[in-house]
Parts: sequence; C-alpha cells; structure tokens
Amino acid sequence: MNTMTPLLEIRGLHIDATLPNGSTAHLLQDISLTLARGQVLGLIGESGAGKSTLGLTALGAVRGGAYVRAGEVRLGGIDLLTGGPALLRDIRGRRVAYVAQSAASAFNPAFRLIDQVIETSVQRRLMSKADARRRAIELFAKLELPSPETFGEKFPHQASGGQLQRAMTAMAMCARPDLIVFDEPTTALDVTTQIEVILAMRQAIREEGMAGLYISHDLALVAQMADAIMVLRHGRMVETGSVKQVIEAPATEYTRQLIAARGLRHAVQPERPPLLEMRGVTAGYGNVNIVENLSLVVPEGRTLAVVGESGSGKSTLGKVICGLLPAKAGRLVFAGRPLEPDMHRRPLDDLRDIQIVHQNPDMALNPRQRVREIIGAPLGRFQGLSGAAREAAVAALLEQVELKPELADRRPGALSGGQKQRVCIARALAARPRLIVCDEVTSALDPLVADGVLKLLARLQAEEGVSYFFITHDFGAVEALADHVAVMRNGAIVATGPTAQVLQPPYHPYTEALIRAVPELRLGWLDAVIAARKTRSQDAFPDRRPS
Amino acid sequence: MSLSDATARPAAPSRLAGLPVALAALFCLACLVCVIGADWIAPYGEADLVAMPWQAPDLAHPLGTDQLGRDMLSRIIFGARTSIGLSLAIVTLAFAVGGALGLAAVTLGGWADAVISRIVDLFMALPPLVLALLALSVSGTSLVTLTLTAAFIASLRVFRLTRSLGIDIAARDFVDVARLRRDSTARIMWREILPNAAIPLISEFGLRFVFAFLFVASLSFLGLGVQPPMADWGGMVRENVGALNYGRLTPLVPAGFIALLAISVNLIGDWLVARRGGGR
Amino acid sequence: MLVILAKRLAMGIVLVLMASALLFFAGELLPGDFATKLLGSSATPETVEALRRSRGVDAPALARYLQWLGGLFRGDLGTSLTNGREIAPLIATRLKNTLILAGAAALIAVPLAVGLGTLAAIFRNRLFDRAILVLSMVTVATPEFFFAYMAIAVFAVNLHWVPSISIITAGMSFERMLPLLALPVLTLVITSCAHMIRMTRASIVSVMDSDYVGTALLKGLPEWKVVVRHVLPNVMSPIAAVVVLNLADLVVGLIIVEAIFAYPGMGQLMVDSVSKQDITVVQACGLIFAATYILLNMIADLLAIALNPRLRYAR
Amino acid sequence: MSNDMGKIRIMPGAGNHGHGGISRRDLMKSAAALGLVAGAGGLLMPGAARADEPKKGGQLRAGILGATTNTNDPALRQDEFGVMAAYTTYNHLVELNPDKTIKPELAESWEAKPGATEWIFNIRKGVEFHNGKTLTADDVIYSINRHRGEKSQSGAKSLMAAIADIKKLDANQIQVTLKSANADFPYNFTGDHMAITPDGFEDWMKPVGTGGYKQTSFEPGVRATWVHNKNYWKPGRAHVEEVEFLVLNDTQARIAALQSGQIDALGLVDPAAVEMLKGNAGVQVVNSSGGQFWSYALNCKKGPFTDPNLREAMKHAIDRKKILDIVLRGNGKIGNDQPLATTDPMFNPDLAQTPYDPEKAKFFLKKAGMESFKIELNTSDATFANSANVGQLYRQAALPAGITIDVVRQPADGYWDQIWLNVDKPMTTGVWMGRPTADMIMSMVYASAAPWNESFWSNARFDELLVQARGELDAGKRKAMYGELQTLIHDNAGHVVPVFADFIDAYSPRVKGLMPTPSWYLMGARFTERVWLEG
Repeated sequence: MNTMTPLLEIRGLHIDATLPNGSTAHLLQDISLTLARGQVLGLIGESGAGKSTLGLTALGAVRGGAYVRAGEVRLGGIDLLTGGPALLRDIRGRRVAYVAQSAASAFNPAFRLIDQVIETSVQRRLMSKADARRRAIELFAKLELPSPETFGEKFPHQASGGQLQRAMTAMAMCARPDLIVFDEPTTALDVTTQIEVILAMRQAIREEGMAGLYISHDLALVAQMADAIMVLRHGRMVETGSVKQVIEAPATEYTRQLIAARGLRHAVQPERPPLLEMRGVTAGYGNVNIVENLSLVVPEGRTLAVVGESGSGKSTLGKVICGLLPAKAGRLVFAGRPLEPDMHRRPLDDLRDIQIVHQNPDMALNPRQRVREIIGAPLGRFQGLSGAAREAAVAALLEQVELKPELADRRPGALSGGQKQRVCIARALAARPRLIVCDEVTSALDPLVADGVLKLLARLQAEEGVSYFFITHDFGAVEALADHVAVMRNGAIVATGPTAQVLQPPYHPYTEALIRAVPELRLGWLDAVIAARKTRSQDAFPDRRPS
Repeated sequence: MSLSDATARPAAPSRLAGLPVALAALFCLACLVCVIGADWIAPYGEADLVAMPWQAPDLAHPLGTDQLGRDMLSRIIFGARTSIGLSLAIVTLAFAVGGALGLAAVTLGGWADAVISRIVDLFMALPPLVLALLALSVSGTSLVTLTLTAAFIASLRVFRLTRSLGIDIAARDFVDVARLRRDSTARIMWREILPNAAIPLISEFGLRFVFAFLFVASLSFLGLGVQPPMADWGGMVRENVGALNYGRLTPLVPAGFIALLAISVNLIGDWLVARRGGGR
Repeated sequence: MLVILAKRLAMGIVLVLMASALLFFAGELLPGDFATKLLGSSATPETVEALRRSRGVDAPALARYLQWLGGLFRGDLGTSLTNGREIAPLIATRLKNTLILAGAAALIAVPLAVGLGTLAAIFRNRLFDRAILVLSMVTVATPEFFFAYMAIAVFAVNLHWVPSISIITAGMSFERMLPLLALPVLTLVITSCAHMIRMTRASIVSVMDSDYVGTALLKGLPEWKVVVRHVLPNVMSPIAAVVVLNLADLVVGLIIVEAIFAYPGMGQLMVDSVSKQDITVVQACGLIFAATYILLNMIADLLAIALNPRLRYAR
Repeated sequence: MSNDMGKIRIMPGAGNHGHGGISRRDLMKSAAALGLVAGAGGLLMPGAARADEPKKGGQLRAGILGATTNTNDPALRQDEFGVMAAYTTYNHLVELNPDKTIKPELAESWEAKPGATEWIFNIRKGVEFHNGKTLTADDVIYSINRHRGEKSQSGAKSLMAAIADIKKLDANQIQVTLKSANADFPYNFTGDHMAITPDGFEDWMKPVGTGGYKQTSFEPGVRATWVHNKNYWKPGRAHVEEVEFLVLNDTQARIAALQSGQIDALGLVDPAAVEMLKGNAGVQVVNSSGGQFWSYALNCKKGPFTDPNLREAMKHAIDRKKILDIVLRGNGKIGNDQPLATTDPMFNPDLAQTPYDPEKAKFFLKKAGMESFKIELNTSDATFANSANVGQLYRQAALPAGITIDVVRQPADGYWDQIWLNVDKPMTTGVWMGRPTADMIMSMVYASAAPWNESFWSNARFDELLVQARGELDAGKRKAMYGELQTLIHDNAGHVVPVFADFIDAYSPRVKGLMPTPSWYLMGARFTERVWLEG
C-alpha cells in the first residue's frame, strides 16, 4: 500500500435521509476530510450536527433510511461507496473498527466478552483462536482492565460501564485495524470513570499506532484525544485544523462560542435565611436506603447545588423534597413550618411552592399535549386562571423563558431540546413557586444550549427570588449558578459550604477527584494527568479522608 | 440501530405504495355501510328462502345461493352487520373495560393493581375456549351473553397490554408533574397516560378485532355462537362448508370476505402506526 | 434464580387451585341437569331423584368440592354422572391422544414457523416477507374448521390420499396411525404456524434493530452469520416463550379439530360432556386443560429465565 | 317399544345446520305401519335387492351419532349409538317388520286372553347368549323388570308402567298382566330399551345378548366393534363377519367419511345433501317414508287459540308444499294436521287435505271477530333442524291472511323443560318420530291426560273413543274408530302438522339388501342384522 495515500479521504460527501413522512433531510452536506495513518481526528458538534453519520461513513455504513447523494469515501485509496457489499464486509472490522457510545447495548448479552472481542479476528480468519485470545488479553491489560486473564470470561451484564467501554475498545483493536471510529465513547460515563477510560484509550491508541475518528460533543475531551479537530454544525463543516489552531485561534464565531461555553461565573450574593431545611433525612426504596441521615439547607432566593456521580443519591433527594418519595426518617422544614413527607398529604400551597424541572425534557413533557396545555395546567390549578387570562399568562411565561408566544400551539416533538427545557421551566414558574428542584436540567443539552438555560435560571432567580435545589454532576453549572454546594457520595454529604469555599483548595479529596477528572480545555492536560499518575504510580484519585 | 450499506440513492418509493391501504380503507368503509344499512342494501331478506340451494351465481343472485337457497349476497351483507357489528361491540367493550382497568391499575398502583392483576392472572390461566364454553353453557347463548363473554376474555389481554404500556408511561416525569399538581386519577389516566398509549392500543384494537371474529366463528362451530337464521360470516362458512365435498365453492365466498377484512384491518393498523413514526 | 423458580412454581400451584374452585362452581351452575337430560321423557321426579342419589349429587356443593379436591390429590377424578365410569382412566387415554396429536403438529409447526419467521425477518420488507405476513394474517383470521374441511374435501374426498376420519385406538402401530393423523395435523400446522411466524419475525426484527447487531455488522460479518450468531441466540428466549404458549393454545385449540376428525381426544370429551351435562367430567377436563395451560405458561416463564444470561450468571 | 318423543338436540360439531348433526336421543322407531303393498309407492328401492343371494363375511362400518356418555345398558342408552347397538348386540321378544307388522323374535309366540289384559308369551327354546348361557324365562323377566318399579332409571319406565304383574309360568313361558286392555301390547316389546340380557347382568362395558353380533370392543364416544355370533339362532340374518361403529357427530365429516370410503352406512342424512349424494356414483341413498312429523301446537287451554276458529285460520295459513319443497327438498310428505302417515294401516283416506288458502284463513279470522292477528311462535333447534327457517316460511305464508307470526328462537337447552308444554306459551314447535301403533301416538299426545298433550287439547268424545279402540280386537271396527279419532284431531285439535319427514340414509355401493324401513333410520336400526356386503 502506498504510504503516501492518506488512510481516509472523504470528498464532497452529501448524505440525505428519507423521513417517515416522506420528506428529505440533509444529514451531511459537502464534507471533505483527509486522515493520515496514526492520526486522530476529533469530530465535534452539537446533537444533529452529523458527527455520527460522518463517523459511520468511514465504515461504509449509514443508518436506516439514509443514503449517499454525492461524494466519495476512500479508505487507503479504495472507494467504499462503489465497492459493493463484499468490499465493505472485507474492510469492516479488519481495516476500520467502531466503538459505540453505549457499550452496554453494543455487546451481545448472550455471549462472554472474550468471544465477542475476538470474533472479528477468528471469524474472518485473521488469527487463530489462541492467538486472538492472547491478543485480547494483552489489550485488556493495556486498557487496564482488572485481571485481564479472566476478564473476558464475564458476560456483559457482569462488567461495569467503564469496563465495557474499554472492552469495546479492545474489541475494535483486536484485529489491528488501521482506523477506529470512536462514537462518543465516554458520554454515558461519570467523570471519574470517563477519565480512566480515556486514559486507557489514549495510551492504547498511541501504542497500537492506529488512526482514529474521535466523535464527541465535549471540546475539552476531544482536545486531549485528537491531533486535529473538525467542527460540524447542521451537517456542514464549520472549521477544521490542528487542535492547537482550533482552540487557540478559532476561525469562526461558532467555535469561539464553543470554547467560551461553560465559562459562566456566579457572583457572590449576601446570605439569606433558610427556606428549606432537611434534618437527618433517610430515604430509599424497600429496605435499601439511598440517602441516610442527611441534613441540608436551601436559603431563600439562593441556589444550593448538589454535586455527585450517578448513584450518589442526589436525584433521590430531589424526590424527597417534592414528596414523591416520602422520607422514612428525618424532618423537612419549609419556610419555617414542617413539611409533610408524602406529597399526597401536603396542602396544595406546599405543592405549589415546590416545583420540579427534570433532566430529560422528552420524559418530562407529555408528547401528546400542546405547550399551551402543558403550561396552562398549573396555571389553572394553582392560579385558578382560565380562558383568556390563562392564555395571556401562558404567553407571558413563554416570553419570560425567552420563547416566542407562537410556540404555545406546538407539541413538544416540534421543539428543540433547549426550547423543551425552557417550556419545563415555564411550567414550573407558572405555579409561582418559592423553590424549584432542578434535577440535572442541563445534562441532556448541548453546551451552548445549556449555557443559555443556566443564564435563564440565573435571571429568573434575580427577578422572582425563587430558590433552586440544583442537582448536577457538572462543576461548570455549579460555578455558573450556585451559592452553596453539597458534594454527595454514596448517599452522604462529603463536603458542603459556600461555592467559593468548597470549590477552592484545600479540597475534600473526593471533591478534588471529581474536579480533577473534568477534562480541561488546554493542550496537554491529559498528558499531564498521565505524567502525574506515573509519578504517583497508583490510583490517580484515592479516596483519602483527612485524618 | 438499523444499519445499511452506504450506497447511492435508494429506489424511489412506488407511486402505488399507498394503493393497498386505500383499497383496504375502501373495503372497510363498504363493510361499515353494510353494518349500518344492511336492511336497505340487501336485495333479499336475511332469512328468506328464495331459490334452490347452492345455485351458481347469476344475475338474480350474484354470489349464488346458500345451503337453504338463501341469497348469498344478502347473507354476506347481513353477515357483515352481525359479524363486524358483533366483533366491534366485543372489542370496544373489551377495550373500554380492559383499558380502563389497566389504566386504573397503573395509576392507582399498590393493592388495587395487585388485586386486579391477580384476578386477571387467574382468568388468563384458563384456556379461552374452555372459559367461553363454560360461560356460555351456564348463561345460555344470546347475542348479549356472547358479546359479554367474548369481551370479557378479550379484555383480559387488553388489560395486560394497557397495564404494561401504562407502567412505562406512568414512570415518565410528566406523570409525576401531574401528580404533584394533584390532578385526579381519572384526569391522569385520561389526559396524561391514555394519549401516549393510543397508537399501540389502536394497533392492538385491529388485531383483537380479527381475533374476536375468529373466536365468534369458533363458538358458532360449537353451536354457541351467533344463532341461525341470523347470518354471520364465520357461521356461513360453517353452514356451507358441505358444498366443498361436491366441488362447489360457495363457502369460499364468506371465507374470502373474512380474509379480506382481516388483511384490510391489519393494513390500516400498520399504516396508522407507521404514520405516527412507528413509536411505541 | 432458585427463588424465582420456587416463586413461579408456588404461583402455578395457587393458580391451579383457584382454577379448580372456579371450574367446580362453574360446573355447578350449568343449567339443566344430567338426570333429566339422560332420562329424557321418562324423567319423572322419582326416577330423577333415584339417579341423582345413585351418583351422589344430593350432597351440598362445598362438601362435594372438598371431597373432589381431596380425590384430585389421590389422582381420583371421580366418576362420570351419566354412565358411572371412572373418569381418571378415561381422561388418561384421551389426554394421551390429544398430546400425540398436539405433539405431532408441534413437531412440524415449530421448526416450520420459526424457519419461515426467521426468513421473513431476514428479508424484511421484501416480497417474501410481505407474502408471509399477508398469508399468516389470513390464516390467523380464517376459522380453523374451514381449513379442516378444505383438507377433507381435497385430500380425502377427491384425491383419496388419506382418510377423513382420524379415530385412533389404543395399541395402534405408528405406521397405521400416521395416515390417520395427516389431516388433523395439517390443519393444526396451518392454523398454529401463523401466529408463531409473526411472533418469531417480530422478535427477530426487534433484535436486528439492536445495537449489538449493528456492532456485528460493523465487524464485517455477513448478514446470515449475524443472524445465526447474534440474533438467534437472543431470540431463543422470546421464541421459546411464543412456542410454548402456542403449544398451550394448541392443546386447548384441539377442541374443534377433534370434533371434525372425530379424533378421540380431550376436547371432544369435554364438548360431549358439556352437552350431556356430565358435570364431573366437564370439571375434570376443564381442570386438566387449565393445569396444562398453567404448566406450559410456567414453562414459558421458566425458559425465559433459563435462557436469560443475566439471571443465569449473577453479577 | 319405548315411548320417548324425539327430542332433538344440537350436537357440538354439528353447528346448527342440517339434519346430520342432530342427535336423536330417545328416538323411536315409528311403526308407521306402511301397508305392505300400499306403502311401497314413493319409496326408493335401490338395486334388485331381493333377487340377490345374501353373501357372508366382510366388515360393515357405520358412522353413528354418539357421545362419551354412551352405554350398552338398554335402560340408559342414549343417542343413535345406543339404539343401533341395541339391535346389534341384543334380541327382543318381538320384532317389527319393515311393513310395520310384527313377528316373533325371542318370544316364539304369544296370545292375549279375552279382554286383552292378560298376555302369555312363549320364550324361544335353545337360544344361547354370547356367554354360552341358555335363554330362559328368568332372563326375560329380569330384562323387563329393570324398567319397572320405583328405583328404575329406565327410559322405558312409563311404557312398562302399563304392566301390573309378570309371572313365570314355566322355564319358557311368562304371563304379563296389564292394568288395562291393550290389543297392540306386543308392539311394546319391539323397542330398543326392551333388549333381553341374562338374568342379573350388569357389566355394560362388556354386554352379553343373544344378538347376531358379539361386541368385541367399546370405547364410548369413539367406536365399538362386533364379530359375528357363530351360534346365532336366527336363520338368514346377520351376514357380515365384523361390524364397526365409528362415532361421527360432525355433519360434513360424516358425509365426507362416506364419500372417501371410510364408512359404509350413515343415517340422519341432511335433506340438503340428498340431491348431491344421489349424483355421486359412490353412494346409495335410501329414503324411508314414515311417521316422523313436525308439529305446531296451538294452546287450546289459554290464550287466543281457545277459539277453534283461530285454530282453523292457522291451519289454512300454512304453505305445506313450500316447506316440503324448500326445507325437506321433497324428502317427505305434506301433513294434514293429524299424526298418522298415509302409509299407516289406520290412516283415514277420507279426510280432506287442508289447503293453503289465505282467504279461507281470513274468513275464519273474521268469524273469530278479528281483522288481523298477531301471535308468537316459539321455535328451537332442540326440535328439528332449520326450525327457525320453517317458522319464517310459515310467517311469510300467513301474512296475506292478516296473521303476523313472530318467530322466536328459543335456546335449545331448556326448550323442552321450560318453553314446550308451558301453558303460558300460545304456540310452540314440536317434533314426533312416529310410533308403531296409532294408539301409542294418540294416547301420548292427544288424550286429555296425555303426558305430552302439547296443545292442551281436551275432547271428551276423543278420550272415550281412544280407550274403546285400544281394547277392540276386531280389525274393521278398530279401523273405523281410529278413522273417527283422526277426524276429531284434524277438525278440532290445536295441532298444525306441516310435513312428514322421511328418514334418509346413505350407504356405500357394496352394501346390499337395502330396503326402505319406515320405523327409523338405518332400516329401523336393524341394518346390521339385515344387510350384506358385496365385493
């Protein structure tokens, strides 16, 4: 093979899709890129930008309903689009491999991991079964999976998410392909898990000398993994260049915004008296307690952020406050009076005073109702509004959350992610609450959109004096909004206090682990972490309590 | 994730793609017209003996005559009224009862759910035909008891489906929001849960309709179904099936109508689901 | 997993018990009376009473239920009201015959249906698939007696290939039984295949849309290999459930086929007994049917558990 | 002869259509005495049966209606199966001939003492049961007594209630004393219930009789088999080597079994199938015209039909010919509102046929002081097949006369118990299988105190004359008396008899010796004894 030919070359690629209603969507328009051997290209963009579609074309594949309108995709000089199915089968797995976002569903639940990892090599007769197993075990070790000799004997459900993601990488690498497409490989993981996975992947890519297409919505992460970056938006290429070039001297306004995102900082506010106090709260399902003997205070007109990884119990706390999950023990005091643990026994006033905004607006909005009904329902219930008055109130609320009043006629399906979340906020506001429980309200949103929502929340607090119980795993959001922070782990608070205090050294070690694990948007951050690990030659972030 | 090879533009969808659905709709419409207007449309009476048995089709009797010399076309038209009307009644009742109980079980949860579910489990543990055989032998055979029995049996499955769909929907956050607003159980069932279960339920409605048809026919066979001289398509197959032994094809007529109806209902159901993005 | 097993088993037993009560009292409610039915015109009050007493029907219902239940545990199903015969041996023969017929039908229908369903799924939305779907819908909707009579008209009356009556007797050799079983089996295969085909196809299609099938395709495996290696193992559990549930329907659905082909099975026995108001036999048949149904449903559940690696191999 | 009336019940598998699916439980052979010469007229005589010499051997297979509940016990026998099996396994004291005369069977001879209340029966000597035992008077008395007494569960109980006492005179002679005179008493011993079994016999799964065939296997509701009885005493009878009954209840399946050659004989053939079967070279169809008739009972005790004019109107408002043509396809005779078939020796030929005449009906209506009239007709599948359709034809015919008949279809279960013989119902449907003697049918249906006086008719002259006729030994006087009885019924009773329906049987071509037998299906249920097989 001519070493001068680029490994992957895409020219003038247009991909369209036929939608169920018969119309045509343009998924990718006029994309061109070149990728040399051993090089990693980061593909960045918000949801719907076409990153994954582009990634799949490197394997000569499209999702159902999509097709190539124009352009060519060459791998090692061979055109994949005209080569026919046999050619595609030949290159897939052997020359290009794929690492999916959700390894948990990308592994076949019926087979042991090792059999799936070596499947390409064995089925394609690239290696003997014994060789393939050796290779897999070597990769398991390289990817720092526990007991690499026996790890492969597990079934997918017996491994953790981070392990599966690494096993998936091993599966991609096993047959020594030239190129691996990583499709948001760590998006579903917690930050502390994510850092382990990207460390392992990064080292493995380096050692194996493979080229990569690294797809992510997280610019900071891509900056660590890639040599070059391509920014996509609405299926078009925004800009492309080396990592350094893109993050230090972005050529377009959009990229600049992306870089600037997550830069919001919340000004320090004067202290206020408590609105909600939780004292010794214990809650859980059945005999299992998720949170135990936990005390927190939300001040009036201020934001308390609760930070922690999945499973730490922060969302459970949100449900306890709303009364959806009655606390088994402990007391809730709201505005100086005791609050019934069970929502069914709370007076309507209490229900009105405490509202909730959920993480995923798709689940939180009834897809069969129009925005008008969604926002109108609490207006009717809590404000007793109907008819024209309710109509006017809906319009006012929409304006308050920076949406056009015309959207009242739409159903959630016809709204963008950010718009949906704003409708959720408007629905909460409609009750004129004193406290809103915000449960991961930005985590399903693209960074720029999330920023907008955070700004909106800040503005609304300033205008309405509403308090937020702000559940998140994102320190950027904490810094943007929170007056106070509580860091949770395994159902308990490990650190709490004013934001400035908790997020500044000296940290609690777990807080530090969390903060350190968040990729930073600077060149060489990951290398520094690797270096730091090597010197300590042990687990990067041991859970060491101060003694 | 459904993947396909990246290739050039796929073949354009045929202009005739919608034709089967249109024909199916037309057929169903015609059937509905018969359901409503059988008395005016049918050239002869339902039970009138007008000619010799098993006559070949001619101008006076376009579909021939049946085993007693009744006009087949008229019987088909009246049969549409009985069969379709009966199946519709059965399925509607089954959905009203099974659906309401299913939604109630989901919305109320707790012991109400447990009690209803266990009772349904018990009846589902009994074979439907045995259940019907006993129920109809106990209660006697009339259109009312037939409808109630078949509806009861169908409602068990409708309950299960509604409940499983409902549990999925009730776990969504917007239902919590409605609860936190203290919306009534009925309102939550009706406004929040039901609309989201509608498409799969409609598709199930079509399927249950076809099964109800079959079920009534099976009961006719056991002498417990629609009672003659009333015409029903399943019963007409049964009545005329003897003609097969003499090489006459009369029983194929009602059988063909049953098949056509089943296909039509199915096509329309699929089309409805597909039009709504196929999402469950 | 053992806990799940035990729970499911306990639930099955409770269901059978409840079904027995339901059947017993439903039987009690049957209108008319076997004695008046049997004696017909000579049913003077005295003869009816004499016959009823001789069959022990004059005791209160609850006492008879408990007695019946007690008998069940000893394998004693009581005696027929009309001719006083022991029910247990009668049902044993009939049940065996029914199982022979259902088994023969299943032996052909299951591989055929799973095969056709798989092919339909592989050729999804192509002509073959559409044809299979339409055909199966038609067979689902057409009353099974239609197929039975068609089969008789064609294969027995016109072609004289096989007999139209399938009366098998104890001790009949397999070769002699074979032609007798041909038509009922054919009918059952046609009617039971349709549902299984559709369910198999649906199961496979849903698995084919899963991420891991996408992964396998992107490994460069040919489509058939993906189906064989990745899809089939994962649809085993839902298909097994469908198959077992269809077996349950098959055993019970024999009623009509048995009546047409005069096949001496359980269904015919039950229908006979209902019409003769022979309540004890109706109750016993109903219970056997319910127990079979519950047992097979339970097996379906247990199969689903057994075939699920998540439950087989704990974390 | 047992006196059950022909209740017809729809069997599973039969749907509700056609005759074939009907089980005639408790069905009687009608002894519609067809005079030997007179009767043969309209009957089909297949083949030149009489010319053939009976052949021995072969297997005769018949499709018979039955159920799992069947038994060989003559007292409790049910369905067509029970009747057919009774004449295959057992003999009776008296045999009914195809011409409705009787001849000795196990009773070698009999005589009535003057007054016809005491009867002496001489039991045939040297007859052996299947188990080798020799027939004696004890066996006969045991067999008769099973139907008598408080504890009897027999279907022939009320028939045998006529007996006051039975005495054994010697080993081969018995004396029967009746409660009242009956010149036709020996006919009572022809019925299938009255089979003769050994003294004390109870093992009905392995029956023992003196009949032409020994039962070799019995699976109730499935099949039964017999082999020829080598020691059979009756000469020129029971020709085949093996007999097999297959229980076939499904109408279509029965005919298909005959067409596909799986069975040789089949009774209760649907009239609708007759024409097609006749066109089928592989099938012989035999029509036996007898005393089976349908009836519409007009309640003479309560309601509108207490007025005889309205009864007359109803009798003129029915189109009997149309019912015969369409529903029976001509397989029968039109009725004349009295119970005797034209072939009955007691039939009164002078009785004028009531025509279909709406004008005349209108006239009687007017005579009753009415312009129009509305009445509810209760029908049920428990009676005869298509009874609701026949009701429709009645309705269509009666409309021009200003009579509106609302046909109500009652459920089969409970019809006989609750609707029929219910004094609150003005009009019900019935069906009668005919009886061997005129007295039997008249005493059962028309006498004031008759158990099944379905029209609640009461006529003093009729009641008196009926008793006289029963005890009258002079043939000429009896015939005149029965003639008058028929006239009384025809003119005054609340009974509309639209048609007499033929018994229709079908056989495979190899069955020989067939002969129309007006008493019941399959040669009066004696086909196993009378036919032989060829080829």
